[in-house]
Amino acid sequence: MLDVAWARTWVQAAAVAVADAKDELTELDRQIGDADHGFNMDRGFQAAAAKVVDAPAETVGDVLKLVAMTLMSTVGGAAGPLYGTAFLRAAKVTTAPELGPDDVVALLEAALEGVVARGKAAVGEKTMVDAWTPAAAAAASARDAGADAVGVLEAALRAAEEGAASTVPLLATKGRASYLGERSQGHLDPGARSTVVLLAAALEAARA
Amino acid sequence: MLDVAWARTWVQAAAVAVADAKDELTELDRQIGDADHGFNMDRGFQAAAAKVVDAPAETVGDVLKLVAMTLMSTVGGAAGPLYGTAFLRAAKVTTAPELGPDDVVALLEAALEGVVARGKAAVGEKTMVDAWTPAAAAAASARDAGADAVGVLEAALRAAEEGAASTVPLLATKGRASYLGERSQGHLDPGARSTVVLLAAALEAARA
Amino acid sequence: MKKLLNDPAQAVDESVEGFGLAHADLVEVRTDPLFVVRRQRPPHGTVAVVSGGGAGHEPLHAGFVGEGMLDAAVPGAVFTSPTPDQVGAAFVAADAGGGVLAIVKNYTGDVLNFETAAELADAEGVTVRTVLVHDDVAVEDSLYTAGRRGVGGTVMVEKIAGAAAARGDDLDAVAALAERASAAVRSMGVALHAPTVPHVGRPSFDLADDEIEIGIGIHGEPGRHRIPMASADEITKMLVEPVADDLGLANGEKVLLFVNGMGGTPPSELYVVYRAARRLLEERGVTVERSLVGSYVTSLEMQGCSVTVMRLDDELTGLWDAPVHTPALRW
Amino acid sequence: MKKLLNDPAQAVDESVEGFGLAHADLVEVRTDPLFVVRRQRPPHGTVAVVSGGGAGHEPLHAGFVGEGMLDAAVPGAVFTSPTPDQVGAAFVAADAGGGVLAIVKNYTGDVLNFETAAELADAEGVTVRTVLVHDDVAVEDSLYTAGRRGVGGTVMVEKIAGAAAARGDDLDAVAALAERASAAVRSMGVALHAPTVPHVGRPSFDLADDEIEIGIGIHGEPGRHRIPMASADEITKMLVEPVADDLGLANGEKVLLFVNGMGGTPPSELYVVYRAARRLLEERGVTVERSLVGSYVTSLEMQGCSVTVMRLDDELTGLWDAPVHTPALRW
Ligand SMILES: Nc1ncnc2c1ncn2[C@@H]1O[C@H](COP(=O)(O)OP(=O)(O)O)[C@@H](O)[C@H]1O
Ligand SMILES: Nc1ncnc2c1ncn2[C@@H]1O[C@H](COP(=O)(O)OP(=O)(O)O)[C@@H](O)[C@H]1O
Ligand SMILES: [Mg+2]
Ligand SMILES: [Mg+2]
Ligand SMILES: [Mg+2]
Ligand SMILES: [Mg+2]
Repeated sequence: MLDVAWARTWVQAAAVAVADAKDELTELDRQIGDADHGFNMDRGFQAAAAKVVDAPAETVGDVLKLVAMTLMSTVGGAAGPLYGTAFLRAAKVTTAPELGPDDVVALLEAALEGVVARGKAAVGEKTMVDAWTPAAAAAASARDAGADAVGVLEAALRAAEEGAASTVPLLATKGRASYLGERSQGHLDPGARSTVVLLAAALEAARA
Repeated sequence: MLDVAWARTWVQAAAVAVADAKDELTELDRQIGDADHGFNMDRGFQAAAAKVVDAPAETVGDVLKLVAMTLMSTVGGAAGPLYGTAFLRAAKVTTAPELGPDDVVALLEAALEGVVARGKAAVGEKTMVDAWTPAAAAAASARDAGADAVGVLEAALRAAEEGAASTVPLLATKGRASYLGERSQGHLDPGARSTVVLLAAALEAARA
Repeated sequence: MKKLLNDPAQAVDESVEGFGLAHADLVEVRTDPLFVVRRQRPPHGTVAVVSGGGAGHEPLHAGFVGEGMLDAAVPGAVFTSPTPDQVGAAFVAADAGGGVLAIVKNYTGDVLNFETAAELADAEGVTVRTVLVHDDVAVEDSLYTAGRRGVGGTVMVEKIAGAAAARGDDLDAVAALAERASAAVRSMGVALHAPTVPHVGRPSFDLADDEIEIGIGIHGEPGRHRIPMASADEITKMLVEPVADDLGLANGEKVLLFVNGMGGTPPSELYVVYRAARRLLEERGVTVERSLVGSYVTSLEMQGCSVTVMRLDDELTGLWDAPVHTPALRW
Repeated sequence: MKKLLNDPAQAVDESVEGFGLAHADLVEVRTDPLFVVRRQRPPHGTVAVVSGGGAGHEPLHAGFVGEGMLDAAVPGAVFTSPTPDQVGAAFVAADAGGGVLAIVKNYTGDVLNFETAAELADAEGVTVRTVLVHDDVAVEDSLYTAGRRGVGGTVMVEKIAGAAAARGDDLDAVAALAERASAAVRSMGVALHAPTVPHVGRPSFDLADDEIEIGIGIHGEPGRHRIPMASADEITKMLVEPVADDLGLANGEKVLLFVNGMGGTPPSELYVVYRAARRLLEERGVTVERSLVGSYVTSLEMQGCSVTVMRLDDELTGLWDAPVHTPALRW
């Protein structure tokens, strides 16, 4: 049941998953960026998890808003405002007591819109947009095909994983990796990878 | 024959020998000093050799004085004034057209006095004094025992070699190595080693 | 990795605290959120000049807080741009009623966080204008990049803006001069050895013992290409020529030449580079009218340097010469 | 070894040439023999303050040539004291009729070469008085050493002497104040990574990845002991305590605290050390009245730092505060 309890569990699971992925994300960022993505995300999600534990929240949206504000004030870098805006927009469309398939699609679409509104990247520029875009699209397809909320999340995660993998051959044209020109090719985008980690945590929380 | 031609040859031979020993001297100085002794000596003796080639000189003393002035203005560090003074003092006692056994002893004793006058080190302080002192003493003994000028030089060289070797276990109490305290033990003193190199060149020149 | 640090997670806070203690006559350090602000407030109505960015570039930016340069500086985590709440708080604290000029190095993170901060400050009635620094010619300025990075030229833009504010120019005028400085300045850098981010514990990129990296940024980002080690004169040529070409420097022009150390390079080497850079400029008929040599925009303990050239006109020269009294720059 | 150099044998000459070009408003570089002298001559009768030593410690000494500090500086080869002809020529050039105070770091080489130079200058009618700097508490000051080395405290002695000369004190008075500063100052340093002398091509001593060397000098001499890597707070304690103990600092005393970078250490780390040093002094009831943080007495690109403490009285504080205008120190 994707309710406020799920949202809280998601944040805790995300904090654990990001901590586990910290070195991996940092190493990816070391290759084509500035070696801080794992630390930025970890700092943000530890803070978010600590906040969410006993903050009052009635809806999924309340939790996501808290996450948004915390990420905004603790992450910094490019990822801070991008994920902050994503969670803020997602919070606005998740005010129902329990999220159905439509709500999950709306959450993902709003998050994607938030990332694009702030970062102005399109698909194929080797950013987290390459994970969020197929995730939102696959979620909509799954919903249309009759999947339940958890099934929609599953489809989104699978598509995000593929989307992240698709960034490897790409030449970066947004973010810090773009400074590398052709040398950015052959590497997984760290933000696309952290998107996968967050969606996997959402699914894990839904199954818990 | 230890005449002005010998003195010129000595300086050329010393320049070659110091160049060959440059890395060795620097490495010795790296271990208990500041890793410049080979470069300092090489800079000085290349300059001295260049000067001596066509400078007017009538006696051994004239050549040694030229060497003294050149070392003084090119070597720097501790070794510059020490060797500079040694050669200057030696120059004063080598005004004969050809050096006999007595003159060689006088040369070595004057050099030693010059080093001690400037550096105020006694035997056993792990400096070049530990090579010059036995060299001068052995020279005097050899002369007393009837050796010729070359024989006196030979004795001096052998004693200098032993004197240099004797510095290995010593604890330095003068110069830069003294900063190391007990860690100065177990290393050959670079200045004692360069003294041997210079005396070996003198003997080589005498035999050439 | 060996560094003079305690807990890496506390390194920025502790360093800024020490900085505040050492320069208490000039600056005040505020915490929660963290930023540095001038102790001596400028006269009411003066434009406040504020900058910031990831830590690890010291003395940039906090070292330039003081009379005639910055009114506040906002350090983020190492190589990570500060957050909007920090920046917003600095905007509000620095504002003296004349509005705020924000000088932002062109990185996605800095741009996004300062943008959000400007919205926060606006909500509190503080007007913020932003000028981007994007002087790094190593990055192609095209649709295919996030645009040129801001590097060494940031010092020039901050000095010019601060001098304009100190003489009483209004926000439009200060912003216009900062833009003019930004448009007149170009840089290019080289790394001999990459920096090590404390929490990462290994160098940001790997260079062989006989390789150097041309066109590096200041965040341990790898550069544009890697070449075998070369002489200082050769390396300087690889930095000066693209800078001079991009500026289109012509015979008879006057410039400011800034040779910047990356944190792990001693002054003696910077002066060897300065000598070479100056010769190359003079060969083009360009006169070096003002100079700055030192480690002002660092990348932790990276070994290497950058060369920055700013085209001068009388007004920019005058503003550069105007008095400045900060921990890192003073005349 | 990777350095921004051309021919290592020319590195000092080229670096000093670049320095002279960059600071032509303040200094003049003379060659054959090489030394640096103030461009603006002081009034006739003023005491000239001259220092020098091996290169590789920049900005020491040439960076302190200018108003209110040094009148001339003499660089030797890297880590090698300059020769008597160089030093003697600088004495003669700097003398303004008031005699010369020579500030000599206590190393056998410097002492011997300056001694000979003083004889040369004397022969030309220039009176030279010498003050030794021997502030390094890492070296036992006993019959069993060449005496303590001169390190970071040299900056303080040069500043105090220069200020005394600038206000018109005569040679005896300037020498007495320099002696007083020298007696009031102590230092101790640490290396995380040894420097590499250009013509040697490998580090001056070998440190494992988890080792540091306590009590190092500034010439790549190994230190007194080697310990496992520790935190900045712990390391700072190992530097501050012997310094404070040796000075015999008591509750209520006032000091100047100088945290010096060794060339390869970025400012961010120096401020972490400054913070720790200041806490340790305050715990003793000692007040830090003046501060200096930066890389002023370097050892090529050595990584590490030193802590210098000078006991202050009103006169020393006043002389420290007096105006100074040099390439590396200005207020
Ligand atoms: N314009 C953009 N739009 C979307 N995502 C972006 C953009 N720029 C960067 N990113 C994402 O941010 C990630 C880097 O985040 P992070 O390392 O935390 O910030 P920084 O680049 O400031 O160090 C990239 O891997 C990429 O996915
Ligand atoms: N007081 C002294 N008396 C005699 N010899 C000394 C004295 N101090 C140093 N030396 C000699 O000088 C040598 C070092 O010379 P060098 O490396 O050229 O100078 P520096 O120590 O200034 O770098 C030592 O190995 C030692 O033999
Ligand atoms: Mg990053
Ligand atoms: Mg030596
Ligand atoms: Mg970053
Ligand atoms: Mg030496």
